[in-house]
Amino acid sequence: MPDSTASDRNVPYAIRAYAPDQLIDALRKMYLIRRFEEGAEDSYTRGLIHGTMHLSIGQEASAVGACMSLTDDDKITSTHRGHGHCVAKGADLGKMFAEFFGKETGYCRGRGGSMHIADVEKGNLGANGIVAGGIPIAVGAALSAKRLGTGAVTVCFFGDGANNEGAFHEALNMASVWKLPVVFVCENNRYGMSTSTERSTAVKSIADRAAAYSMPGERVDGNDFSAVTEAVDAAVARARNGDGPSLIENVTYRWRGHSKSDRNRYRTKEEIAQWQERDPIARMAAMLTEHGIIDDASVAAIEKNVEQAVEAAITFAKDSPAPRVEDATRDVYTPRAAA
Amino acid sequence: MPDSTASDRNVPYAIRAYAPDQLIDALRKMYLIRRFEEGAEDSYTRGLIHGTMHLSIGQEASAVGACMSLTDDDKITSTHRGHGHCVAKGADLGKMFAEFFGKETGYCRGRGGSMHIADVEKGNLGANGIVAGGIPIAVGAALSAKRLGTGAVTVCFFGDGANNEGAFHEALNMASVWKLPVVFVCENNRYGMSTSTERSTAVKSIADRAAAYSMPGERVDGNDFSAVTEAVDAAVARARNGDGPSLIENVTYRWRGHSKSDRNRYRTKEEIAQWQERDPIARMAAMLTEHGIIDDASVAAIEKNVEQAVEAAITFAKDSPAPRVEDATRDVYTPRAAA
Amino acid sequence: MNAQAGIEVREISYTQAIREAMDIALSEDERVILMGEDIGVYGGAFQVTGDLVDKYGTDRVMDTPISELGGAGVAVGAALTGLRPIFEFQFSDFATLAMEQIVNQAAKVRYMLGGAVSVPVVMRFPAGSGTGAAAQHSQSLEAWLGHVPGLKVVQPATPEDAKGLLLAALDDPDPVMIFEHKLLYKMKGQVPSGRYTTPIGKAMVRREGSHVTIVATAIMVHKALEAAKALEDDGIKAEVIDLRTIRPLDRDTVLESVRKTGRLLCVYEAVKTLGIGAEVSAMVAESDAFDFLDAPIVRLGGAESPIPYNPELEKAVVPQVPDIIEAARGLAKGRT
Amino acid sequence: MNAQAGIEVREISYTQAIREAMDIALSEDERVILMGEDIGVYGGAFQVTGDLVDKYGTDRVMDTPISELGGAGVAVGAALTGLRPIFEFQFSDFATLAMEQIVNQAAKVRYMLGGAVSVPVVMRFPAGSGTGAAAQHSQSLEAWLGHVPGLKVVQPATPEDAKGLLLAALDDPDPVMIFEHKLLYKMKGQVPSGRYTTPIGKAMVRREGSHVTIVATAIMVHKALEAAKALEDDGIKAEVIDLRTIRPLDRDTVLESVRKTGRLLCVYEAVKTLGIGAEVSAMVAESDAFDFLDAPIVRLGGAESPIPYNPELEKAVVPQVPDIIEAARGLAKGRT
Ligand SMILES: Cc1ncc(C[n+]2csc(CCOP(=O)(O)OP(=O)(O)O)c2C)c(N)n1
Ligand SMILES: Cc1ncc(C[n+]2csc(CCOP(=O)(O)OP(=O)(O)O)c2C)c(N)n1
Ligand SMILES: [Mg+2]
Ligand SMILES: [Mg+2]
Repeated sequence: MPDSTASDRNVPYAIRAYAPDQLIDALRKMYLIRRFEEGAEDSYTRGLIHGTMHLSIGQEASAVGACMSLTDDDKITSTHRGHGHCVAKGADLGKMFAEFFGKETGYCRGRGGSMHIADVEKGNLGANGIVAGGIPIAVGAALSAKRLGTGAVTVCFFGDGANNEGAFHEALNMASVWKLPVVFVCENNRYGMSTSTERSTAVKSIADRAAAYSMPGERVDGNDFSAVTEAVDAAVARARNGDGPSLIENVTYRWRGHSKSDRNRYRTKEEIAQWQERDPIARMAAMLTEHGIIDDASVAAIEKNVEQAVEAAITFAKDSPAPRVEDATRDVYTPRAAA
Repeated sequence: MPDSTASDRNVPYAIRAYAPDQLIDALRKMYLIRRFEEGAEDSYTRGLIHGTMHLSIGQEASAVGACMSLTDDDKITSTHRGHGHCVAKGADLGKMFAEFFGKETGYCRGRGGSMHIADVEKGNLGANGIVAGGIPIAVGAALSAKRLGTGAVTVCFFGDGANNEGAFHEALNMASVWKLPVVFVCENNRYGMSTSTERSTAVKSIADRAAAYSMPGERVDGNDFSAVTEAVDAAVARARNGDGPSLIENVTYRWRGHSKSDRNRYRTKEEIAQWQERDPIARMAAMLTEHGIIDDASVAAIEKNVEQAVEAAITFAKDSPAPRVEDATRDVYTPRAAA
Repeated sequence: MNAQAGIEVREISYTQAIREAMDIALSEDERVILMGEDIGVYGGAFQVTGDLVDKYGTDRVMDTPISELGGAGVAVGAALTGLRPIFEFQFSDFATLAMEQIVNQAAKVRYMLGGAVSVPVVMRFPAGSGTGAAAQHSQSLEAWLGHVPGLKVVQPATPEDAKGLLLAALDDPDPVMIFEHKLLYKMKGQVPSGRYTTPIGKAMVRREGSHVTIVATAIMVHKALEAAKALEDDGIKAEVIDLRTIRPLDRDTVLESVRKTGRLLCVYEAVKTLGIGAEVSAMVAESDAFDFLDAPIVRLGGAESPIPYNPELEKAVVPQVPDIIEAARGLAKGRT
Repeated sequence: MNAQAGIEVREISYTQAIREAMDIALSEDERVILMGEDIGVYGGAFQVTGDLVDKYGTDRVMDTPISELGGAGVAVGAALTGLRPIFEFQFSDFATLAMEQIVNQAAKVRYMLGGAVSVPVVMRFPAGSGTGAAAQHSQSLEAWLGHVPGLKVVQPATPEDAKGLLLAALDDPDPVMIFEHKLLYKMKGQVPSGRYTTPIGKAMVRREGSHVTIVATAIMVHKALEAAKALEDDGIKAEVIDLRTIRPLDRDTVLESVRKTGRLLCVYEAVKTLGIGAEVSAMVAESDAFDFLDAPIVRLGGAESPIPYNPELEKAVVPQVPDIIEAARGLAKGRT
């Protein structure tokens, strides 16, 4: 909620809009995402994790910034690259690691893994293994909110690659026709797997596609926490106010490969290095320091605390029981009281 | 091919671009479409036609105008409302009626019916029972033309309703990314079945969606033969020249119901009457008369000739043999010479 | 059937029965919404929703754009978050556009999330041939969904079941897919007024007999009953089972009958190969009823071809009453 | 196999065999193009296309946007007009997005147009579980396409067949769907160099035996062979048939074997209900081989659940070698 007395032009939006503890918490979440994923990567290398995983390291400002003005009643839909969204929406790291390790204590009791982590209580309707699969679902959640009058807003995350799926088109069109409370957040990290937006997407800025649905579209520096927050907060307020959907394009970059099988042949080391210089976490820490919200020592303390939290989460996950093989086909259908 | 010496601003494009015999032939085709469909309607009422049918009466300028600069090597893909496109591309009316009557002499040997009429020799790849089903196929035909260097252009017809299908989005995006020789012609007759564009489509003009694919988009009066021709010819030339796809929106109206089961509860009689005043055929005839290409007597002669052609076609179809029931499962697979 | 007191039984059509079920659901439960193409003022391509929009308004009887994938996905998302959508496909053939949301999302979300959610969505699919609508508007694709764990799939054959199964589907916390044969829409039958449910997962013996078991689905139930009547003249007593639900299959009802008759004929309109008859046959052939079989298990399914437009050809590619009579006669040979 | 002279046989992987087939096709026929997501510089999600883009360029090895419906439709349109596209789905699960173009268009256009055209498109589907990719990346959906007239559907189990069937598919004027099990990609086997084709529609007896017939598909062929070896120690001689094509089914090879052994076990990874084993079972049960059956027909298919992520659970929901041994033992009881 912007504090109008401090609306100095030189003060970034986020600093004006949020209290220091909220900002510090946001920074902490960004660190949590980073360390969580580094921990996951490490666990993968040690053979503790089965399957594949998609890391969002380098994209933390987008995840955390986009969730700043959401409550637990608000919903998000996420993607295969969804750890950041999950943490940003308030998930428990232990349950996340437990899911990675395929444990009964995981968010999906070990049935879903990285690509299906959800945290329904906190409003995270789930990652999705299908590119753009979550977009119509987000619109459905927004329809529920409107019909049931809950006042909830849905933030729908997806990648640049997803914007070429038919589901994107159909869902944005319906959201606009029905004026639903949903914010479409495209995390444009320049590639869908190996295919650059130039080679896949017939428009310069994905935000420009908003015009095809008569909704506002805005392209922002997705590694600038304040810019993300400013754009998404306005869109969330608009949605909450009954004015319908918006499309925000957060321009960002993933530092790691697409998944664990990526040989990185479609981009250069230089490009990666350039983007690493625009590290969203370092920029957030610098912004908070510059505006006197935090000092270097506290940053260090946060980092340390986050490392401990990740370690504790890994330990919890390791020590957790695996699901029983006899239960492999449980939860296909919902149990019902005998008639 | 525009005749530059006659490029008087007051002379419509079509008059400048085409020779009198071409224009007269176009007018004749428009009559053919109208009478063909009236004949089909009549046959339906008499129980000669099975199933349903979708009439394009009122939309003749779009079909004929869009095919003016095409050769038999150029392709079109059509829709459930495709009789006009088929006639415009040069089809034989007898084979069309025979198809309606389910006869072995029909374009599809009685297997396809109204919704699947095709005329492959003339470059009509077929109507389609799936809304937007032909759009990716058109892009595929354009890909063939580009790869095989045939120089052919594909005109892809579809309705306003189709523009909300995912296939529309995916296909236009690919056509643009790959710069393929295809012209997307949206026949916006204001309704997809009963649902108006206002209630289904989150953009005022469908042509505006072209911007989402970085291709030119133009909205024209689809009942004005010259306007259609001017826009489509330019797009065809652009495609043929290797400059990629375009989207043209022909604003038009269907006088009849969506199909034979329509109770017309979603629009008013007044609206229909207003559009009937903008009859594309009357306007075409008036334009040709005004510019001295044709006189009233010749118009009457054409009408008479067309009526005879339709009658002859119906007779041919009626007299044609039905397919043999034993052949019901023929043509599922392509026969091959024994190995 | 599990009905309330004070009911009245009237003759109404299959279409009216479905509409009545939706009307009851809409009036009883604010969370119920209808979604689909042209289901509002048009009343639906087959006039199933009819005038419901006049009673409940466009917020609860929602015309969607022509966007099957997105529309089905919106229904799934709405079901996940508190609504109870009934999504109508205009023709079951268009489910081909929405398999992603039906199969990857609706059917699997609960399992993938370890049981944290349910997806109470109902989808209706007008299916089958016989209307002259040719290959892209005449398919019977229920077997695809029958192959998908997480879904329940029903095929009501009578107005009574059409209403009862729809109300049961709405009571069900999981996604239920309802295939309605288009040629049944105008069929009339006795239907109780008010709320009742027909159990999902239970087949029904429509006619008892001891010489041959005919397991049929949807419109084929009626053709099988007609055939059974004719067979009686030959002294052949056919038992006709209306499968009603294809996922989960009612093994017990089928097996019990086969143990009695020793002969099984499966009749369905979908393409024979990998249609529901394949599963019924295989289920019996691997059960203890196998030992009771006195003859090969015969299937009558649709031809291995798309549905043709020409009406004579169209009839030729799906089983007809004489085909059933002939097959049953062949099976029952030596049995009577 | 129908091979040329001057061939050399080497041990290469299933992946290499497919790539070699595509390489031969690309070099021999200008009309052949590859389309798919990340098949260019990335080499494909499973590295099947590998470096082909370096040799043939991006015009012939085309990365598509993430647009399965549109991409498949472009391939269909291209096939209709002179090209011979090989379209790769990144995972077979994403075919759910493209069923419209595969089923309504590719499979039916020829028929709907009375034979005026053919659609020589080849589609490749990496399928199956075992990679820890969970429910939306592990499905076996081949039975859906096996239910669709107009398509041909193959499931190569060996590197040799992977190459031969792909070249046969390219020679075929009609749409051919190739399901490749992901766990086979790294499997090595003897593969002839140069051009040869493996006939579509022909099963192969991989091991002869007289006590029980095991009909298996894809990776289950190898599990069945392993089981057969173990069964030999019990004195049970299992005949293992690799179905190879699921549409059209090779009835003769299966029936001949069942007439000999009198016992049939079908093993497949797809969900048991309405999977290919249902059709094989039903086909046998309605044939004259029925009279040769000495025991119920047993099916081992995938569990009635989505594929779980946890590796132990993941193994538990698809048939494993011990399951096959146990089932075959049960069947062969009293036979040896
Ligand atoms: C429908 C579908 N197609 C393809 C894939 C395989 N796939 C997974 S992620 C991905 C790239 C997605 O790109 P983008 O949307 O930009 O997200 P990013 O990975 O960059 O975060 C692809 C092709 C998939 N999971 N689902
Ligand atoms: C995928 C699909 N969805 C729905 C339909 C049913 N249907 C046939 S035509 C039509 C309306 C199409 O509207 P539009 O594209 O504007 O074409 P028009 O009929 O106005 O010419 C609908 C909904 C269909 N055939 N295919
Ligand atoms: Mg991306
Ligand atoms: Mg329209």
